[in-house]
Amino acid sequence: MTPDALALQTETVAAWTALAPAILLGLTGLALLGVDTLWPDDPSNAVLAGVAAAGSILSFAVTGWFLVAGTGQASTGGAIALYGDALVVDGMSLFFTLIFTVVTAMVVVAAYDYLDDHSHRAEFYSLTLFAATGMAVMATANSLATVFISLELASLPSYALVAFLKTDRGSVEAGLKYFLIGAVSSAVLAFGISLVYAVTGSLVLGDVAAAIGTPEMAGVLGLGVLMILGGFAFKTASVPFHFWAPEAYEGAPAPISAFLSSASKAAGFAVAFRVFVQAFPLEAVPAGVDWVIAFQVLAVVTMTLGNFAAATQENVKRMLAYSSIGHAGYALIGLAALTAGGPNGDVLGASMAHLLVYGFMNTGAFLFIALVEHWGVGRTFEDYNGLASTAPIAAVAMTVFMFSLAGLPPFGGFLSKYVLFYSAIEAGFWWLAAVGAVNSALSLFYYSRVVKAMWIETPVADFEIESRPVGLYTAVLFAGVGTLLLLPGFGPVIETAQTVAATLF
Amino acid sequence: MVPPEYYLLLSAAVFCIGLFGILTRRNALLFLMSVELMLNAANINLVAFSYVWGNITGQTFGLFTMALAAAEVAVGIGIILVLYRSFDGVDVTDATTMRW
Amino acid sequence: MIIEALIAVTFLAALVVFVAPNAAAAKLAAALSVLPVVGSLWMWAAYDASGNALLGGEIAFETDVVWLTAGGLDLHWFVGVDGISLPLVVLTTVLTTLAIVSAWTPISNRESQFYGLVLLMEANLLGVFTALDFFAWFVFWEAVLVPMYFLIGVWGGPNRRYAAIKFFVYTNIASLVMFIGFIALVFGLGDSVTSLRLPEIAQALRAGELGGFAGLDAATLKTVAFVAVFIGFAVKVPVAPLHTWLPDAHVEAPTPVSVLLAGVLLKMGTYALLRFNFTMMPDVATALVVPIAGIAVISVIYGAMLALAQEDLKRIVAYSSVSSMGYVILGLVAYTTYGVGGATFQMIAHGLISGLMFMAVGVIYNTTHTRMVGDMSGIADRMPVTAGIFVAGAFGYMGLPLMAGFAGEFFIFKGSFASTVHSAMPLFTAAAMFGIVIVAGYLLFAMQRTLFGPFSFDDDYDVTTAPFHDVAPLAVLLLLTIVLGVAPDLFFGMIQEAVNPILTGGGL
Amino acid sequence: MVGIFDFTPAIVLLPFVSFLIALAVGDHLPKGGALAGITATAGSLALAIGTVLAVAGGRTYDATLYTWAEGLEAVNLTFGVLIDPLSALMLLIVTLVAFLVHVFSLGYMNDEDETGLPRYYAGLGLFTASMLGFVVADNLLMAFMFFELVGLCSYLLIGFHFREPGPPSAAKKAFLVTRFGDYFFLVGVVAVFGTFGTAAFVGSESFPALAEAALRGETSVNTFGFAPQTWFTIVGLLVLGGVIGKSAQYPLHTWLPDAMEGPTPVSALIHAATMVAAGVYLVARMYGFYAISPTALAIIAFVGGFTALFAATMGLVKREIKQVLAYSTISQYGYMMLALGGGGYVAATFHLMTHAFFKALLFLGAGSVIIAMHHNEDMWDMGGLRSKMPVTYYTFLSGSLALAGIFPFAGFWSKDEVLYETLLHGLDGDPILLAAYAMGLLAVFFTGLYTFRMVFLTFHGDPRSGTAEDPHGVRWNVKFPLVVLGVLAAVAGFVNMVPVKKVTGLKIDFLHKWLEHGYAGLTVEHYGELLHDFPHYGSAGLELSPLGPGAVSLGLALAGAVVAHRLYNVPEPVEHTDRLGEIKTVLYNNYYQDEYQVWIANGLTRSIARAANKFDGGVVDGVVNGVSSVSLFSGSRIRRIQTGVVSNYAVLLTLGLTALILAFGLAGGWFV
Repeated sequence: MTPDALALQTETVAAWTALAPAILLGLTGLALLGVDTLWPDDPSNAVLAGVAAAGSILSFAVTGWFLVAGTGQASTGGAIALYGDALVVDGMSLFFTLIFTVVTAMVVVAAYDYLDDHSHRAEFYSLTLFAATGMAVMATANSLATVFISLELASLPSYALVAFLKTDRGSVEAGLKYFLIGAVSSAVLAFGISLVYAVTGSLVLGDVAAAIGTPEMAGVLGLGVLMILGGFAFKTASVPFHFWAPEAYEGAPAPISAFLSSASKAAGFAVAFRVFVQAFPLEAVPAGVDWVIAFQVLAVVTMTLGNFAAATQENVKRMLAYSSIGHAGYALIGLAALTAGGPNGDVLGASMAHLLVYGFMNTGAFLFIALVEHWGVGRTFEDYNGLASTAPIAAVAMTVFMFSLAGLPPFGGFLSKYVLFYSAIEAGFWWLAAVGAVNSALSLFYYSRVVKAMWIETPVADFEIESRPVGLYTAVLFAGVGTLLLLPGFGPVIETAQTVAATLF
Repeated sequence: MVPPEYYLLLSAAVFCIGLFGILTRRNALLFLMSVELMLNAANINLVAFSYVWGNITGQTFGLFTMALAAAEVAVGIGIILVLYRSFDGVDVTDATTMRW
Repeated sequence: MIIEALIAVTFLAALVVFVAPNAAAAKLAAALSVLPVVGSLWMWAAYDASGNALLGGEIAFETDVVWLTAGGLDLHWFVGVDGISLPLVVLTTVLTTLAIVSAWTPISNRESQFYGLVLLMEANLLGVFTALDFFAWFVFWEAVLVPMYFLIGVWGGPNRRYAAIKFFVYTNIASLVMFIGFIALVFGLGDSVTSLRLPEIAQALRAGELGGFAGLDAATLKTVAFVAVFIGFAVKVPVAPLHTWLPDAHVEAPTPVSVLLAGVLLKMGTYALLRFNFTMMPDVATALVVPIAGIAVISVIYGAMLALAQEDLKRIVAYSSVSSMGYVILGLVAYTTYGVGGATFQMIAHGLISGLMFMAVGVIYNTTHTRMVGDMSGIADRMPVTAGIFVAGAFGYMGLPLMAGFAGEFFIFKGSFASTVHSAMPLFTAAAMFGIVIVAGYLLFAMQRTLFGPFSFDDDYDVTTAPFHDVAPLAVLLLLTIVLGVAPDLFFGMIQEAVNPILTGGGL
Repeated sequence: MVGIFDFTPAIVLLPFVSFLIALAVGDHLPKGGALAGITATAGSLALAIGTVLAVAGGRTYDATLYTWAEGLEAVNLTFGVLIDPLSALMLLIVTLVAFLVHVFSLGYMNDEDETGLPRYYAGLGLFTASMLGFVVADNLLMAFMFFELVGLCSYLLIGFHFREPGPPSAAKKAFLVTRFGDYFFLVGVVAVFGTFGTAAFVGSESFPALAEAALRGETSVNTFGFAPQTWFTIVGLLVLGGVIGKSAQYPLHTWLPDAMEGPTPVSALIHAATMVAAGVYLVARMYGFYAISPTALAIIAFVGGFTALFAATMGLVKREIKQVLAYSTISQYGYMMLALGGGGYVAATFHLMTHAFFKALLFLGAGSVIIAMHHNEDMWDMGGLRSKMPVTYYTFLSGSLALAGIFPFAGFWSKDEVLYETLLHGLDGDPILLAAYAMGLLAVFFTGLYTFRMVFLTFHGDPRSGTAEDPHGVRWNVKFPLVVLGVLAAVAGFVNMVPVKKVTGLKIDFLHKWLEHGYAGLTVEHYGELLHDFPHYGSAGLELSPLGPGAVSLGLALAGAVVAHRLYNVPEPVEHTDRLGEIKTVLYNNYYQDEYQVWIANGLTRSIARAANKFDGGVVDGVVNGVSSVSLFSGSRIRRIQTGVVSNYAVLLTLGLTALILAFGLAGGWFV
C-alpha cells in the first residue's frame, strides 16, 4: 500500500485525489439525479438504492484504503493541504469520513425498504449523498470559510430530508423547527466567524491561530469564539442549541433520524475539533477566551439534560433522540478535557472513537425504529411489548444496541465509553468522568426499558408482521455485528484515532 | 478613516435587530427575513474588516455568505410551503404536535 | 490454556443451548455444564502453585498476552488462578450445574433461553474469578449483570420488573463508582505501571509508588480511591446499608437464579474486596479498620434482625446472606491468616449453604406454591427427605460444627479476635458473633412453623414428596458442606498460602 | 503393639456407625435399627471397661488423631483423644447409660409401635457418639464442636414427635437457650486461642498450665490489656456460659422442663449421662483453669447452690412425674456446680457419677410407669402401683432413696461430700460459699420432700384411675435396665465413703485415689495446690469432722421424707399446695422465668426486628427509591423545557448563548 500512498504526495497523482471520498459522494449524488432524469417515468427503487449504496460504499472503501495507506498522515509526510490551505486531508478527516460513509451506506440500504411506497426517491437518495458530501468536506475544512460553506452544504439537504414526508404533519413540523433553528445558528456562526476575522484578519485556521495572540479586542475575539461554538453546538445538538433535535429526530423519517443523529452529529464534532484545536490553540488564546471551560459546562449540561429527559419518555424514538443529545455530551468531553500540554491526543482520539462506535450503534437503533415503523407497530414502549417473540433476531440486534449505548460489555459502546472516561481521568478531569458515569448509569435505566419491553413484557396485541424487509434487516444486522466486533476490534480503531488526533496538536 | 469599532457596533446593531425579529415574529417569512438581517450583519463585518486588513478574504467570504443565504431561503420557502399546506398557515407557533 | 478452554467451552455450551429446542434444553444444559465442572476439578487436582497471584506468587494456568493499547496503558488478556480464586472457580462450576438441575421443575417456559443465559453467566463468572488484568476483569464483571437482568426479569415473580431494574442499575452505578476510583488510582501510579495488570498495580501500590493526581496528594487520593472502590464492591456483597437490592432480587428471582445470586454473585463482591482493597491498600484498610469492622458488625446484626422479621422464607435466607457476608468483611479487615483465610473459606461455605437453603425453599415452593411461613405447617409430614435436608442445611447455616459454615465462621472469629490491627477487634468480634444466636433464632422459628407441627396447608395443591432430580442437588450440596466441614483443608491450605503474603508489608 | 487405647476412637465411632446404619437402612432392619444401636453401645461399653481397666493400671493416653485445619504460620486446629481417670470414668458412665437406654427403648418405643424408629435410633446413636466425642476431647475447640453436636441431637430427639405442636417448640427452645449459652462459650474458645494460642487441656503447653504459669509470673500471654487474673476470670466465665446453658443452671434452666416433651428414654439419656452432664464435665475437665480464679469459683458455687434450692422448690408442686424429675435434675446439677465452686472436685465427679445412675434409673422407672399408664404422666391419676409392678417399684424406690440422699444409698455419700467440702472451704472465711452451702443444705429438705411425694403419689395409696387399676405390663427389656441401675444406685456410693474413712481411717476413698493419678496437671493434688494458692481454699487448715454435716443433711432429708409421708402416703392423698397461698401460683409458674425469657426472645426481639424491618423498607430502601424517583421527576421537569413552540426555542437558545457570553465576558474581562 505504502508506495501508492506515497505516490499521492508526489506529482504522479494530483493532490486533489486525496479528496476522492468527498468527490465520490458528490458524484454519486449527481449520478442519482441523472438516473432520475434519464430514466423513463419513475426509476426503480432498487437501482437508485443500489447506486447510492455503491457510491457510499466505494467512498468508504477509498477512505479506508487512504487511512490504512497513511494518506495525509505522519507516515507519508503529514497532512495534505489543498487550495491555499482551505482544505486539508489528514488522518482525522479520513477517520470522520469513514464514519459518514459507513452511516450513509447503512442509511441508504435501509431506505430501500423505507421508501418503498414513496415518490421522489431519487431526490431522497441524492440529498442524502449531498449531505454526506458536505460532511466529508466539513471534516477537511481548514478555513472558517470552508467550514461555513461545507456546514451549510451538509445542513440544507438535511432540512429537506427531515421534511421529506410532505404530507406528514410531524415530518413537516420537524423540518420547520430544524430549519429555523438551523438558520439562526448558521447566522450566529457566520457572525462569529466575521468577528474572528475582524480580530485576526484571516480565515485560515493556522493564520488565525498565529494572529490571536494579540490581546487587544480580546472581547470581540471571545464573542466570536463563543458564537462559533454556538454554531457547532447546533450541528452537534448540544445545549443550548439542541432544541431542534428531539422534534427533528422524532418527526423525520427514521433513516434520516439515524443519519442526522450519527453522521451529522459526527460532522459537527469534526469541524469543532479541528477549528478549536487548530484555530484557537489553548497555548495561544488570550486568558479571557478559555473556551475549554465553556465546553466543560456544555458537556455536563448536555449529557445531564439529555439523559434525564430521555429517562421519562414514552416514545422510543424520542427517547433515542434525547439519548443522542446525551451522547453528544459524552463526545464533548473530547474538547472539555483538553489542557495545554495534557494528553490531548488521547482525549480527542477517545472522543472520535466513541463517535465511530456511536455511528454504528445509534444508527442501528434508529434503523430498528425504521423497521418497526415499516411494520406499522406503534412508537411507544408499550407498543414494543413482546416484540422479541415475533422478531427475535431484530430484537437481539436492538438489545445489543441498547446495552452498547448504555455502555455495557461485551459491546463496542462499553469500550469506547470506557476509554473516553479513562482518558478524561487521565487528563485529570475525573469529575467529568464521574458526571458521565452517573449519567450512563441512569441511561442504563431507560435503555433497559426498551429491552424489558421487547423481552420481558407480554405482548398487548399480536403483531401482524408479514414482511421481513431485506434492506432494513441487512442494515440493522450490519450495525449490530459492527457494534459487537468493535469490542475485539477496538484496538486498531482507538490507536488510529489517538494517533491522528495527536497530530493536530 | 472610520475607526473599526464603529463597524462592529453597526453590525452588532443589525444582528440584534435580526435577533429581535426572530424572538418576536411568529410569521415564518418574517422569521426568515430576520435571519437574513443577521447574516448581513456578518457581511458588514466581513467587508469592513476586509478593508481594514487590506485583504479580500472577507469580501470573498461575504459573497459566499450571500449565496448561501439565498440557498437557505430557497429551502426555507419550500419548507414554509409544506408548512402552509399541512398547518394551513405560516405561523411558526402553530406547529406544536411534538413537544416534551 | 485450560482457563480459556473452560470459559470458551462454557460460552459454546451457552450458544448451543440457546439454539436448542426448549424441550431438550434442560437436560442438554445440565450435561454440558458438567464439562466446566470436570475442568475446574481437574484444575483443583492439578493445582500445585502457592502464594498470592497479585503479590508475586506463582500463578497457575497463566496466560498473558497484550490485547490492545488504549490511552498509553496496555490492556492484556491475563488470566490465572491462585489459592484464592481457584476455590471460587470450583464453586461456580459446581453450583451452576446443581442450579441447572434444580431448575428442571420450576422453569417451564423459554427453557433454552433460560439455560443459555445461566451458562452465559457462568462463563462470565469464571472470567471474573480468573482475570488478572483490570480491564478484562471489568468486562466480565459488568457482563455478569446482563444475563442476571434477564434471568430475574423474564422468569421472576410478580414484581420482577422492579427487582430486575433495581438490581441492574444499582449494581451498575456501583461498578462505575469503583471504576473511577480505581482508574484514578492507576494514574496516580503514573509511570510505575505500564499496564492494567492487577499484579503490577498491586505491587506498585504496596511499594508505595502512588503519587498525587488531579490535585489530590498521594495519601488523600489513596483514601478517596479506597473508599470509592470499597463502596463499589460493598453494593455487590452487599453490605448494609447498601443491601436493599438484594431481598427484592432474591424474592423475585426463580429459585435456581437465587441459588447463583447468593452462591456466586455475592462472592464477586467479597472476592473483589479482597483482591483490590485489602490486597492492594492494606495501609488504608487498617487505617479505616473501625468503620469497616463497624459496618461488618452492623451487617451481621442488622441483617439477622431483618431476617427475623420476615415471613417469606426466601427473604429470610436473603437477609441472612447479608448477615453472613458481614462475617466475611470482619475476617478480611482482621489481617490475620485465620481472619482473611477464613473469610475466603466462608465465601465457599456460604456459597454452598445458602445455595442449599434456597434450593430447599424452592423444592418446597414447587409443590406448595407459597413461601409464606404462615401459609403452611407440618410440611415434614409430607416431604420428609426434603424437610430433613432443610433442617440439616439450616443447622449448617447456624454454624453447626463439622459443617462448612462453622469452619468458615470459626476461622474468622478466631482470626479477628486475635487481630492486632485495632485494640477493639475482640469487641467487634464478640459483637458480630452474637449473630450465631439470632440466626439460630429465626431459622428455628421458621422451621418450627413450616416443617413441624400438625400438617395443615391452606391451598388445594397436594403436597407430595419431591422428585429425585429436585432432591439430588440438595443432597449433593449437603454432602459437600459436610465434607468441607470435616476436612476444610481441602481448600483452606491453598487459601492460606495465597492469603499469607497479603498480611505482611504494604504499610502494614 | 496394639493397646486398648488404640481402640478409643472406636468407642466414639461405633455409635456413629449405628447412626449411619439406622439412617440409611433402618427401615429394612428388624426393630428399626435398635439392634445396631444396642450392639454398638454394647461394644463401646466393653471398650470403655477395657479403657477403665487400663487406666486403673496407671496408664493414660493423649494423642492428636486428626488435624482439622492446619495453620500455615498459625496454630493447627486438631482433634485428639485424652484418656485420663476422669474421662475414663465418664466414658464408662456414658456408655453404660447409653447401652441401657437403648435396651429400654426396645420396650418403650418398639413395643409401643412408635413410628419413625430409624430416626429415633439414629438420633440416639449420634447423641451417644457426640457425647463420647466430647468426653474424650483433648482440647477446648473439639469439646465445643461435640458440645454443639450434642445440642443438635437433643433438638432432634426432643422434637421426635414433630407432628405434635409441643415437641418442636420444646426442641427449639432447648436449642435456642443452650445456643445462647454456647455463644459465650464460643467467645471463650476464641478468647482462649487468642490468649494462649492453644486450647489443649493437658500438658505443659495446655492453656490451664499456661494460665497458671502466667499468674505465677513464669510466662506471659496476651491478656488484651487486662490484668491476667481478671482476664482469665473473664474467659472462664465466658466458657461457663455454655456450661450454664447445657447444665440447665439458673437462669438458662428453662429449656429443661420443656425438654420432657421428648420420649422418656431420651430424657434419661439427656439428663443422666449426656447433655446436661456435659456442662459439669467441662468444668471438671478444665478445672485447672477455674481453680486459679476465686471469682469464677465463687460464682460457680453460688449459681450452683441457688439453682439447687430454686429448682427443688419448683419440683414440689408439679403434677407430672417427669416434671418432678426434670426439676430434680436441675437441682442435682446445682449440687455439682456447688461442689466445683466449693473446691470439691472429687465430690462433684462423685455426685456426677451417682446421679447418672440414679437419675437414669428414675427416668427409666418413670418411663416404665408411663408405659403402664398408657402414656399418662399425671401422678394424680396413679397410685397403688406398688403391688402391680414390684420390680419398677423397688428399683424406683432405690433411686429415690439415692436422690433424697438417704443413708446408705449412693446419693447420700456424694451429696454429703459435696456439702462437706463446700462447708469446709466456706469456713475459711468465704461468705459466698457459706451462703451457697446454706442454700444447698436447705435444698436437701425439699429434695426429700418432692422425691417421696412422687414415690407415694405414684406407687402408694389406692389407684386413682382406671388405668392405674390394671396397668399395662412391661417386659424384660424394661426391667433389666431398671435392675442394673437399681443395684448401682444402691451401692455406687461405696466407692468413696469419705466420712467412713475419716472415722475409721480405712483407705476406702477409692474415687480420690482414682483421680489422684493421671496427667500431672489434671490430678486432684494439683487442683488442691491451685485451690490453695489462688483462692486460698483450705489455707486456714482447719479440721472438720464429716459426721456433723453428714448428720445434718441426712436429718433434713429424712425430715423431708417424713413430711411427704405425712402428706401423701395416705389412701386418698389430696393436693396441699393451697396451703402455700400465693407462693403456689408463683411455683406453678416457675417463678415466671419462662415468661420473661419468652418475652425477651419473642416480644422484645421480634418487635425490634419489626422496627428494623420498617426502618429498612422505609428509610434505607426509601433513599434508594427516592433517588430514582427524584431523578425521574426532575427528568419529567427538564423535558418541559421542550415546549414545542419554536419561538420559545429561539428565546431559550438566545438566552443560553447570552448567559454563556456574559459569564465569560465578566470572567474574562472583555468589557473593560
